[in-house]
Amino acid sequence: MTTMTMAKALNNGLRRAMEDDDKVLVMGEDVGTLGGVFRITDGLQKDFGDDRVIDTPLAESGIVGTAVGLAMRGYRPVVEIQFDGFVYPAYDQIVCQVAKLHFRSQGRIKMPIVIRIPFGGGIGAVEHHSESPEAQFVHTPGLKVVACSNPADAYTMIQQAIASDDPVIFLEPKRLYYSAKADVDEAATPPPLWKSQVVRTGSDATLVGYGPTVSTCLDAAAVAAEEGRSIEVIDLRTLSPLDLGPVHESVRRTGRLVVVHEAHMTLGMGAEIAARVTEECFHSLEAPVLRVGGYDTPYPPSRIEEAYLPDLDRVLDAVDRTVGF
Amino acid sequence: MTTMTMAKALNNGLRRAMEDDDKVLVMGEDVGTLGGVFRITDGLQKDFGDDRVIDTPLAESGIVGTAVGLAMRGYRPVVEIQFDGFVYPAYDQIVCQVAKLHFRSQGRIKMPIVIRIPFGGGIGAVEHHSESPEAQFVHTPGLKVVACSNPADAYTMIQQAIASDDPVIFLEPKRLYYSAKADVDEAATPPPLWKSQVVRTGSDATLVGYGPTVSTCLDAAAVAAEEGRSIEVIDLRTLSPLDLGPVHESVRRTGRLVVVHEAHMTLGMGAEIAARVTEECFHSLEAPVLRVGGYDTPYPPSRIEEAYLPDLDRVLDAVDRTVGF
Amino acid sequence: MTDPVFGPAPDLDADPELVQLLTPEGERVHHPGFDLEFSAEQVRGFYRDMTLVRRLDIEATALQRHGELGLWVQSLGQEAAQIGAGRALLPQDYVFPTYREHGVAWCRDIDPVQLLSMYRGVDHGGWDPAEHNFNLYTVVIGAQTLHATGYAMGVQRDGAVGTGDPTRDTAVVAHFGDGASSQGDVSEAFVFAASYNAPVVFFCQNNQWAISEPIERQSRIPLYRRSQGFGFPGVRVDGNDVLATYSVMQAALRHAREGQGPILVEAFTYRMGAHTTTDDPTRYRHAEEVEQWRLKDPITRVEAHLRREGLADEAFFEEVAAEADELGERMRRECKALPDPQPRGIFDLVHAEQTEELVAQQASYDAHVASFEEVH
Amino acid sequence: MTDPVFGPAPDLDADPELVQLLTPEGERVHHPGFDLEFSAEQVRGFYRDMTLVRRLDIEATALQRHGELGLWVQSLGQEAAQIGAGRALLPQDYVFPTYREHGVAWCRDIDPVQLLSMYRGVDHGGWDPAEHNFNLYTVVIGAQTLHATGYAMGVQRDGAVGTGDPTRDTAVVAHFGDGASSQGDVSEAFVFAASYNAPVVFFCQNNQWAISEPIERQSRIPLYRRSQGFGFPGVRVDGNDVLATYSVMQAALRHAREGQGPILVEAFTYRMGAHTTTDDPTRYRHAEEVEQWRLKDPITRVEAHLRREGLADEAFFEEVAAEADELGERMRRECKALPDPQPRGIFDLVHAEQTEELVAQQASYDAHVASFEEVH
Ligand SMILES: Cc1ncc(C[n+]2csc(CCOP(=O)(O)OP(=O)(O)O)c2C)c(N)n1
Ligand SMILES: Cc1ncc(C[n+]2csc(CCOP(=O)(O)OP(=O)(O)O)c2C)c(N)n1
Ligand SMILES: [Mg+2]
Ligand SMILES: [Mg+2]
Repeated sequence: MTTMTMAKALNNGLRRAMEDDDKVLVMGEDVGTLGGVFRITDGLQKDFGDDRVIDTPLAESGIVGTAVGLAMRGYRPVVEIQFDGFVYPAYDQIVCQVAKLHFRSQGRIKMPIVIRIPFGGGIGAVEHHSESPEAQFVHTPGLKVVACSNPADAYTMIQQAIASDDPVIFLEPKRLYYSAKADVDEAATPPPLWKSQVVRTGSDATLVGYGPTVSTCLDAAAVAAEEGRSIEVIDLRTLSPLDLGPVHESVRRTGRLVVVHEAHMTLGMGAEIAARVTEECFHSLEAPVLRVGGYDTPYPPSRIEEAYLPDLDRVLDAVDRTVGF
Repeated sequence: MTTMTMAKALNNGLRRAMEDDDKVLVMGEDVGTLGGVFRITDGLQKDFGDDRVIDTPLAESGIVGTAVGLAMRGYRPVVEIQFDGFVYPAYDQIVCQVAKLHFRSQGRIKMPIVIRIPFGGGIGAVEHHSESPEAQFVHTPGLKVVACSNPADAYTMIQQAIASDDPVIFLEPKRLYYSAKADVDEAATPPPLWKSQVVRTGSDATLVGYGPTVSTCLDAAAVAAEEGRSIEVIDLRTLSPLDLGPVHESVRRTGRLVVVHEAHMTLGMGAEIAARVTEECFHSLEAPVLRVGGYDTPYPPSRIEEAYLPDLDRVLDAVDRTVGF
Repeated sequence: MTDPVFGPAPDLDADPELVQLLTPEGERVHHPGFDLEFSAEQVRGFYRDMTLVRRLDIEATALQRHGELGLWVQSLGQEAAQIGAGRALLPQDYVFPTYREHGVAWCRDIDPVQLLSMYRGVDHGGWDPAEHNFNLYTVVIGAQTLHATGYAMGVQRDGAVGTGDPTRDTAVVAHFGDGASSQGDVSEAFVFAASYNAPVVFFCQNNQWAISEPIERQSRIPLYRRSQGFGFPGVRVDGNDVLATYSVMQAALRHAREGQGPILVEAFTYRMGAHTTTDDPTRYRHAEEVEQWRLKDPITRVEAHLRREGLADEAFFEEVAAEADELGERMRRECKALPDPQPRGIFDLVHAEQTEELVAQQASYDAHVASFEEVH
Repeated sequence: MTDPVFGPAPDLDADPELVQLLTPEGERVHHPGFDLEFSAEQVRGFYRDMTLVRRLDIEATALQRHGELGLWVQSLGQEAAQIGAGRALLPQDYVFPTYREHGVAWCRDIDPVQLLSMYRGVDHGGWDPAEHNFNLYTVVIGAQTLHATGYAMGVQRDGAVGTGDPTRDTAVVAHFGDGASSQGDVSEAFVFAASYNAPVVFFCQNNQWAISEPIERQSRIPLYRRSQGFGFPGVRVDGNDVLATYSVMQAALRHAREGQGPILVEAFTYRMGAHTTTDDPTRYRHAEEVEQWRLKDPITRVEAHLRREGLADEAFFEEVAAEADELGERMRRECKALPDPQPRGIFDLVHAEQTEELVAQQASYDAHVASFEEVH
């Protein structure tokens, strides 16, 4: 059991995956000598060589497109996209090739590619560095999409994603890289990758978050508790496939659900969860599912990003609204 | 009043827009001499010259990216993407540049670009030619997204989209290009672009569709009528901004809603509509909002596309389920 | 126009070096860089390959006209480029085709009927890529050039390049068209291949047209020079000359296998047919142009050569013709017998590891079908 | 390694033609193609520009260290490339910068404080592009090269090229970096510009690094040769030599304005600072390399030249120094005074024509703020 940051947990997880399977490659802009702009791949090139930790030219479509070819040759590339907003030049390769090759080939071609994306806002960055692109990948059949919210999950989930024979979009809440520190038991048996988890139990309402918003939800639940409200919090962990079993179970008890994410409200994850939970738990719901998300504007200049992001107040507001509905 | 195909209506609409404003340009692969693979731009280069109807190199990012520059110089480019599945190489330019320049520049830069996309399936095509990419654009703030479902709308909506100072993703249901024939009154005063429309009134349940699924909904309503069920049908027309006023009004009367689209179910338009309508009409709903969409698989080989697409049976099935809930 | 400082304006037609070993009239000519000795058997083999591939193409076109295929993409006129490139391969080489490489598929032992399934709409590609070292057809223009480059980077990591072992050293071929050369992905493939010195041969069939867009829309200089800007060699070969294409590709593949890095081969050829069976080329090109190219037909010239040099007798030509008839007959028969897929199967093909969500969707599909069957 | 057929392997360092008019020691040398006469006033002007832009940069870096900016992207060492390129412009020319073109912005009369707002996080770009013929900074690498090309196509459609009227003929400049050269968008911009013969000058500041990736990762031949593959000229200029950069850019802009089409100028320079204020270059490059380049400082050499030739007196240098101090002081003062935006304003900026949806979201935002204020 060691206390470590999420950055370190990811680094250790990558290292472990590379040790376990020499077909695992890491590739991306600045991932080698520099160790990535967030240092998630720090030291890996030194230890595994530049054939396995590949510094690439500055071209995201090229990075993902060559990863496809490497996968076809039997490798397991772990691609780093430097920032969320720079995944779009690779979008075509991701949605038309990575996502579809298994289907196209009737299962003959496997695409064990992990695309790591530091995502979300709150770090005071310039434009394109604070995006939450997950909904677009969740809408794309053939991709799997997960988001970690704490160091222990980060450590195990990255290894599980790499071990998966399916392509995984791996979302890392960049603002937690160095602020989230926790005990990580590297020897523990991890929960399965494709499961969401109840991280706080409660009976008055349910909060669902993932990645950076899990801690916001937990904070909100703690504040609500002081006001005598018992809030259940669920960390979604896997966005595609969605594991809504625990959410349904929870909503059947609480009757109230709020989904929290940084992505834009319209057609963000909250829309899908609202639609499914309403269909599944129609008679249990005491109030409509509420969504707290980024507004339907481009990400604003960083001086006002706190007003844009779902924060404690907006989550509590939604809890008030659902309880008072 | 003339009877014409949707293809002809679009062609006439484009021609009219080019006559009205000499800043309007048409550009894309094969739009000139050939008149586009669907002949939507037929004859335009002959009449307006190759400075205004621009045959481009085979590069979608290049097409949209240069359209951005042309717009900054005061032009109003109408871009043709040859098939829905080929919009993704241009995705970065669309979501990071076209969508954001107005916001980035605090309104100083206008982006009066129309991106025409023949979309949807049902034409027996090979892979990538039958996609429904709308949800991804609706999730992107800064873009407006519309879909026409009949020749009369096609004729007016394309002109209204071109006249808009905002970028518009203009979705054309390709399978209706030559199968949908109708009277078009070129002199009529059109309804506003940003409005959905009730196209059949009813009282037992509401069906919402857009583009190719409107006629499926109307067919379903007709069949249901024979069974004594009164179904209201709404043509969404504008997907972003969403105009849900008529839907709310309808659901308050019918208590039941089914949304129909070809796009994948998960995070398709149905998700957003379900979430919003449930929030707005919680106490009016007798049943959860149901969705009939493409399955969450890549688009299948064309010999089985009819099983994949929402058809009359699946829509009637959903009507049964919501009425019987 | 000549700029006083920067020199003359570019010229697409500035007579570029074009490697040719067989004239349109079937006369054997020589080229300093790329001369090979060909046995009579080899040349007859090329003739047979090209003739059968042409029949394959004609047959498929007819099948489309008869409604048996949704679409067909003709290789008519490009047989020399494809057979030359395909026959120069070693078994371990890996090929990334576009959607038109029926001749290369032929060389990789893909059954012609397997080529039909995707165009019939029963699947998105009918063969096992790993079994043939031949990827599925890629429809999104240019995307496969990056896959080829990545695959070649894998070859390097496997130490299967520059070892001198002819059964081990591996080259990868990225096929693409003149239109594709404009796509960002193709340029990025050039960048990556050059940067890592990857063993990939970029084989561009410049058939002069990208649907209705002429080559001038994509480039104002001969395409084979594109690679110069990225620091690796390019060469233009007469793509209607199977001997020249074979020779140049053999040298290019050797270059790659030896570890000398990427190379671009432009096969200068012509799309004799429509872009696809839904295209109408009379809208954008003149009949005379097609006529001019008919005189350069890749099969006619080999036949003329074989006859002129007495390398084949009438029996040979008859035999090949009979074989072609047989192939055509088999294609017609087996195409119609290609089984339609089961819709419920699509849910199983999305992932390697199936998800509960898709199982549920499959169940709802099954239930829908069942309810529907009840009614009827 | 030399391939027997395809020739020698490429070499990034194969001594390319480098246009230089001023040596690092400040000695005026001559070049046949690009020699201009410079008045003392002009050279003093360059010195002043570069000195003030350097101060601007140093000041902004310090403001970032003091927490006044979220980030700063230094132009340190690239002043000659940027001032040379910026001063060669005519008023009607239009510029598409990256995020580092502070020197060009300076030449386009963008107030230095306006450059800070985006890096402070109060907006995504602080000036009116149309007012300065200078687009906002573009962060997504390479995207702006297509915008420039499209803009140049618009210039052609306006008939503002090749007329011979010096107040009308217009060139467009697309700035980008060595790393950006790998992006598909940049290659596509080359394709479009060549295809339409658009009046665009591609100005690449090769500062040897793309964050931690050295130029070798992007290209194995000198970058200015990239354009050869696309059929238009390229030239490499000493980007630390303001006279040479000015001369070459003047010729390149003339070339474009005259209607002779696109051209690539590679300014060979060096990023003396970190990539940005969050970067730590000691992790990936040697101090000696930086030291070597320090000897080629673009400002020092102009100062040496001015002094050696007696083109400026001490008063001049003092005056510029005083001006720089004033600029620094004003930047510090005005940066802190840059007003934070109103969050509720973002809803109004999404579209030209506002939507009901966003009005509703704005109202809910207002209500939230109001409720929150009640509580406190
Ligand atoms: C990204 C993308 N854009 C557009 C298309 C539509 N399309 C199919 S083939 C083609 C022309 C290709 O021309 P070329 O590369 O010269 O190959 P050819 O068909 O001549 O063999 C186009 C535009 C596509 N398949 N993919
Ligand atoms: C599409 C995209 N990918 C990645 C980045 C992150 N990034 C910002 S600057 C940079 C390096 C750019 O290098 P170069 O083009 O040489 O310009 P320089 O910064 O040296 O001026 C990178 C990778 C980005 N901004 N956009
Ligand atoms: Mg072609
Ligand atoms: Mg650089």
